[in-house]
Amino acid sequence: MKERLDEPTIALRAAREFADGSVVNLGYGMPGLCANLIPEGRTVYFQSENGMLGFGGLAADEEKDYELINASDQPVRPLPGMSFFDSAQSFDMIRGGHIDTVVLGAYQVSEKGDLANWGRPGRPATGMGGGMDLAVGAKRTIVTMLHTTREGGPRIVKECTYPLTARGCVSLIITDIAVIEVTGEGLLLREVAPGWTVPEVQALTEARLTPAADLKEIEL
Amino acid sequence: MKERLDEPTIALRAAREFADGSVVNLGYGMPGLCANLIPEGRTVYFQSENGMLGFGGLAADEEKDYELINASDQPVRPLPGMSFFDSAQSFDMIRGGHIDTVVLGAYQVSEKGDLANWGRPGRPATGMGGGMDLAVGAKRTIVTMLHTTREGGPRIVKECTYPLTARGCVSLIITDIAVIEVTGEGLLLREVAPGWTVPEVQALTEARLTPAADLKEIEL
Amino acid sequence: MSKSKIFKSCAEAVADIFDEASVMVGGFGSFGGLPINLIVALAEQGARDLTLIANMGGVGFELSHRIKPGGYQDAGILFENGQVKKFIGSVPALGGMPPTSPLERLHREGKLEVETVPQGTLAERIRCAAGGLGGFYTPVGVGTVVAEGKESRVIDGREYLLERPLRADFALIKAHKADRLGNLVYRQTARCFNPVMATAAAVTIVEVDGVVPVGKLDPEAVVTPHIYVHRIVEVPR
Amino acid sequence: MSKSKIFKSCAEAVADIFDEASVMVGGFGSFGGLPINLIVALAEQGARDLTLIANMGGVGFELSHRIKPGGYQDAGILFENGQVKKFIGSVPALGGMPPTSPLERLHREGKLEVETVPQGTLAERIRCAAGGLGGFYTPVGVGTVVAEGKESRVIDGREYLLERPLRADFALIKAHKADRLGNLVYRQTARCFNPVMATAAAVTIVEVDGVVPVGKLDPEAVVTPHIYVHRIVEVPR
Repeated sequence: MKERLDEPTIALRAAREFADGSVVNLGYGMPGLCANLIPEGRTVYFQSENGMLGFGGLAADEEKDYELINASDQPVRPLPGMSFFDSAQSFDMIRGGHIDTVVLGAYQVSEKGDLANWGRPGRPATGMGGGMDLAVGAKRTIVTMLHTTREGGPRIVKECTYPLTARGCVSLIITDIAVIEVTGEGLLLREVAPGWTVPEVQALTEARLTPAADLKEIEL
Repeated sequence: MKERLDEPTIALRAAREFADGSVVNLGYGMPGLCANLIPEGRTVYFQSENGMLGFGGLAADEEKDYELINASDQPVRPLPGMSFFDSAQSFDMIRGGHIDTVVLGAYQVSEKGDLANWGRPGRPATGMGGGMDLAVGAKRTIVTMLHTTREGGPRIVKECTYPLTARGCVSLIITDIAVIEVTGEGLLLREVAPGWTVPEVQALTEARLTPAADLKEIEL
Repeated sequence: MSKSKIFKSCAEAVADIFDEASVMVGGFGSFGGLPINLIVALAEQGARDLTLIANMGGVGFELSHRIKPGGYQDAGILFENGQVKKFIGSVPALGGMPPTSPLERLHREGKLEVETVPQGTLAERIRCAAGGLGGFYTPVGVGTVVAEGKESRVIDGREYLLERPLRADFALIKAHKADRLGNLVYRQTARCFNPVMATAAAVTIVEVDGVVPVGKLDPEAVVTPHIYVHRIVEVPR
Repeated sequence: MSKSKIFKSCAEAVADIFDEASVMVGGFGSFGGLPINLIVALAEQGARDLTLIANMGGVGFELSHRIKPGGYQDAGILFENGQVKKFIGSVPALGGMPPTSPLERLHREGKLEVETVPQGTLAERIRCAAGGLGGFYTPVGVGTVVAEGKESRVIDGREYLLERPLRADFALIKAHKADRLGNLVYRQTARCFNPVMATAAAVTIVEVDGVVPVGKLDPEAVVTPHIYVHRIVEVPR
């Protein structure tokens, strides 16, 4: 079997998307790994839906303060210039379009950019948390996920069969084998993992992929 | 002509309505005079729609700070335990039912407690300020006003002819000759100014007044 | 001076929470901002058929050990005790670890109604109630299960859902410090849902790390003005 | 590090306000919180056909002498200059003194459109826009001229009006201190409409008494987080 990128590498690739000076929110799970992977020389202002802006990376064990946590319950480091606010103000910020980029995990993404990232069949009591608000409100939604399910089935599909988070919200999908842009004309395959070919990626993708004119290997 | 109460005396009578520990907002003009007339031994928390809670009376000349003003642009005195907030939060407080008593001026009050206190014929560009929000949101609206117009016409009327502030919002009317309660059965004349009779007050009132069983002179 | 808001114990502060009451519980996730001692007091007090409004449903003390060493206390204990008939929140149960929470188990058994609300919509519905408003249109949830049974409306070319205010009989919240009047300040991300819940309940009960004299809190930095706070319990940490 | 938000002068900070722009102006009444120097700079800059959103319409420098000794500067100067085609606010003109304001005169002459909005509804419409919402139902204005042309609706037995979000191309606001990132704190009642307007404009321009280094402002006491602020001008008082 071909080698796939591991989660920290997917997160590293995602973090390269963060523009200097931009406001970024990181979702639960793999996206959280981006916190400590900001490219050298760039300033990113992290926003967390529990009511915090401008914090640092994940805290080391000896500096953990459980009243200084991100929305995934992980203690983070304080930074000069940060601020705290309540949940209502936090979601004003989010719905109001002040988050430049959100990185979210996903169960499925459709070829139209529909996102399904919270509910699973047979777990009716799980919840969407702030994912719907973020997917609708952020200027740009990046999804990081494994390209296929544990059973090898596709996650990038024609139509989502899992409960939707939001329609048409995803801009970029970064997986363990590809980087795919969602465009008005469908899915554009921009990058493949080292050693992978277009047909190999397409074979693991239900939706049709159009290779970009400048298709390249994921640079790390 | 019979003697009428002056404005400070009307305000003094209004201030006697403030319960100990209550939250009070004072409107523009005569109601503002209540600020320095709180009955001995009672604590009142003043709220002002520009975003302040728990301030003191009007400031003396030597202590005036023009960034510490009530909604009528008058400098006030700071008090321990006060707080500042923005206009949106201030009106959450007001509409949310956290103002126990508001005292407002009026052009007209109807027998159903409708209030007209902001617009005058021929001045189309005047505005209601926060009066509508206060009249709708406060638990109790007290009106202080002169009983009659400059021309001697009634201000307590069957139907308001001036632009309305809110319908059925007034609980108590305190004028220079009477104290009148608005009830489900109409206007109850509770107190008259010293020397005034019920027919004399009724003669200056368009709406019908029902004298209270325990009608008395205004005590000052 | 009006009556003191200071209560001697959490038990005393939650004593009158009645069966079928709606109760907001502050906090966000597993840590920081949970009114843990008030939650435990409510569990001991035993009021039943509660409608619980909180961001997360919690896991309860027993299961919490599978998530964090030593475990932690959250609203899960109220589900374990069978005190809740309806939950309203954004994360009733975690999708991954632990495998099931008391909330999930009751829900599967048909003993608990669950209303799942996007987190920002939850916060805004509470603020909507606090501000005396009748409802609001939000773009969040359009085209999802959240839209089911709700009025949808296109405004300026964008689709919105009508969401309704959410208020409660009681709010149990956590703050850092209170003055004796009830002005509150919070600490870092322990702020979260606490200030907005404080404004939307008939009776707001706060657990604080410390009570300070009136005048000690910076009036520019007060987050919750005292008129929203009815009962204060000091629980030094 | 991203580009500095510090501008050398108010003139420079308002230079690109274009004809027909919508402009929010912070403050409340005659004092405290008015971005006076930005208003004067906009008057000198000369952009026309503006939609001005402010709590009060102001009286202008000349008439202000009849209200306060020495007079004061407010948004009235923009009406005097004929720069405004529409005003949206809660107090277009005072009903009593002074006899007429520039706004009133223009309105009588049919040269100015005026939309009068209850003050709390004004604040909430701005916050509604800032929060990405499509509208809200308020009980304020029912049965009055404010209800004209608006959808009315009974919710749980109470009548409400549908009010719409209000945003702007620019917000001119006044704060006490900014750090170099743009985090803002205000001073006492000079806070008023400034924080909410800061959140609802494409470009927010703030006039501050002083700029402090990043890290100097208490993160618990920041009222306007820096992402809402685009340009800062220091005007020591």
